[in-house]
Amino acid sequence: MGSPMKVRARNDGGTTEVKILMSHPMETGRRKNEKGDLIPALFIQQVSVQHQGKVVLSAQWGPAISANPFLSFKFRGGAKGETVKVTWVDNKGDSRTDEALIA
Amino acid sequence: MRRIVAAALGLGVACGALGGDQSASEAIAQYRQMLEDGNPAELMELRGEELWTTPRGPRNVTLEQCDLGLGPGVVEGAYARLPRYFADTDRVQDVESRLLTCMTTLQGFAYEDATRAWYKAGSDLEALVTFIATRSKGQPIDTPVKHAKEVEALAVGADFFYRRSGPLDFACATCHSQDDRRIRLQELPNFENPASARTSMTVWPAYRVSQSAVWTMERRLIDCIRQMRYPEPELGSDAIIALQVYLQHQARGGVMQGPGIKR
Amino acid sequence: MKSLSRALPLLLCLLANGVAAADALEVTVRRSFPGASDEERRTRLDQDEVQALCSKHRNRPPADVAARIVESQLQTIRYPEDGKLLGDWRAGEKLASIGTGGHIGRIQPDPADRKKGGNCYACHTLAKKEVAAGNLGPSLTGIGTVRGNGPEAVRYTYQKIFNAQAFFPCSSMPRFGHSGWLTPQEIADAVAFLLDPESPVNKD
Amino acid sequence: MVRREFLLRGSGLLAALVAAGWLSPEAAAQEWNRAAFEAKSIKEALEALGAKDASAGADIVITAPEIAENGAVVPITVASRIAGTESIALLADKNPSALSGVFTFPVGTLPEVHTRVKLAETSNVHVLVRAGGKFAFATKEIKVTLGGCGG
Repeated sequence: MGSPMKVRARNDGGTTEVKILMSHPMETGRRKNEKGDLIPALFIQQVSVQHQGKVVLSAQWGPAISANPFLSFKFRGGAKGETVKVTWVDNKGDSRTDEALIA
Repeated sequence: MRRIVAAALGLGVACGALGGDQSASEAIAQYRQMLEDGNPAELMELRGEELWTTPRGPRNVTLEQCDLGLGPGVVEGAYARLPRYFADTDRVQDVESRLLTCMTTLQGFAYEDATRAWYKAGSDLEALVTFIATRSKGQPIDTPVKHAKEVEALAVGADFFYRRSGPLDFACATCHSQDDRRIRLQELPNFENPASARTSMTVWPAYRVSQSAVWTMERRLIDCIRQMRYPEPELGSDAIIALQVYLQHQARGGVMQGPGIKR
Repeated sequence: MKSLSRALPLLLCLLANGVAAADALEVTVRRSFPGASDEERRTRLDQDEVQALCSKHRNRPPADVAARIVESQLQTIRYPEDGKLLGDWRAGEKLASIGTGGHIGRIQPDPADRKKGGNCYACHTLAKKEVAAGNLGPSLTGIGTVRGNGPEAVRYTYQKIFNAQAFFPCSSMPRFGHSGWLTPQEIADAVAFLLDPESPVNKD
Repeated sequence: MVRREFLLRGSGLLAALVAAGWLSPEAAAQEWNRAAFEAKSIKEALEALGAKDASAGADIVITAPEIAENGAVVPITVASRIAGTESIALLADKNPSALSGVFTFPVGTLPEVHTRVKLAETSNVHVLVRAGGKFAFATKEIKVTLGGCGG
């Protein structure tokens, strides 16, 4: 079970802007630890963002997305109090889902 | 297909040339500005708050009775008023040092356990300090210089700032006593100048993108000292605390901005 | 600790003048680096005379002290065995970008045999193509064009890098040769990087 | 063998997420594009994305600093003004694997995304847009500088 994300969603007239901070090391598998051993690859591969049950963004990532990833985008519609739900799944099968209410 | 890749590369060169009139400092300013939104320090803050409020350690208690200088349990504004003298330990302490006092006396942690790998990304100290510092956002830096030991720490810290040694003859002052100086493209705060000192001290702790971690001021200073090629100072040692007393004193009145984000 | 509290009245008296007792600082330094070996203390924390004087005067030494520093530091300068003060600018260019070597402690030490660089770009603009150049020291772009590469310019440049304080007492610049951080040969390479007409410092 | 195990485990997990209502079936249906993400060169990555006929497009806006203070985190905003934009992919010439990420925009989502990528060194960054089944791209060079005291 991954660490909590920070999800913010704000409606501004016709569109809702979503900002997501995820807690993840995004290890490439090419870095070495202090003993000189390779640190195994560990990175988010799939991201899905839903608004009221409907997908508003999906993404596939490789290890070249920065550690503790940040993502923002906008979708049309959305109203205060409705829910935005974010799920990620990494290459080791770990996943995390967090929600935020649209402000 | 070869044609497409070649075209892609050609266009890249053209774009690079077009944009080439942006100066290095303008480009770096844009880089920093684009990072301002979405500071991963917020994730450390969340974790720090959880660590603060969760019963832990051999005594299975929270840190909510920890006295950071403004009374047991008061976190709001405490960071902006540290380091300071604490009667129970009879010494001037910074936020890490004080947290360790609470973790050992209240929660019953062994000192070695509380400090194990404290300097690595994701440590408990990193998260707790981030949480505590965030709760001083908007508060002016106001470290007391009243108790004799606070007065002494300020003087020792100032002298340490100018003390040169080691194979490169470095002191803190070597890089931090002139305005508008840089190491490569990184601006250096001038701690002789209060305005510059405020610009720096109000944005630490800070998330360092090169480290994927929040660095506390103490972590920052210990790394400066490593770069000066000194031996490694001990966590919570008097020299590091005295130095922070001096730096906070130079920056007094600066309004804490909350954790920053840096290279 | 006890000796410190006994010294407190004296300290407070000195503090009135804005300066801590030198003892308080040295006591603090001594106990703040408990992990350091004796050799590390000797070579990295203990001060030589120049370091102590510059610290005391906060890098603004009075004239007599400054003159003393210049005189003593000129005596420290040593030259390469082959006598050539103008080396290989390409080797010098490499040294100018290397900022590693000589880090100790458990957090992020360098391997003992890691090459120590001059790290010139940390503080100086040199070749124009390197945009990530610091400004703690003056820009040296084109310095070979201005100074030429005659024997006097070469000798002065060599001496300046070997021991900057032989010319500028309490200079911020490390005494690269005096401390042994760079070898005489490496300093000659750095001189070539600065003065050789073919070096990127003097071209473009 | 390793790959097979991964796929089995991966798809099992996605199925579980769908069952739990965490992932929509449409999102789970898109399997991670291993071939594209493991491609070393831009050319191989474009091929794996089915984009080998991509052409340079003027209607793609890349906002990114020309110089990154650190290659571990390079902020980038990309916006497509091409009607019917379905997805945007980010690629970098000099990275060990060229493809960084692919963002898919259902109808109703603005074809614009801001994120942060790693650049191993100074590199051209390519933005590939898929719209109406066709591909277009734009390119920007981002310089990665050495920083700090060094080491």
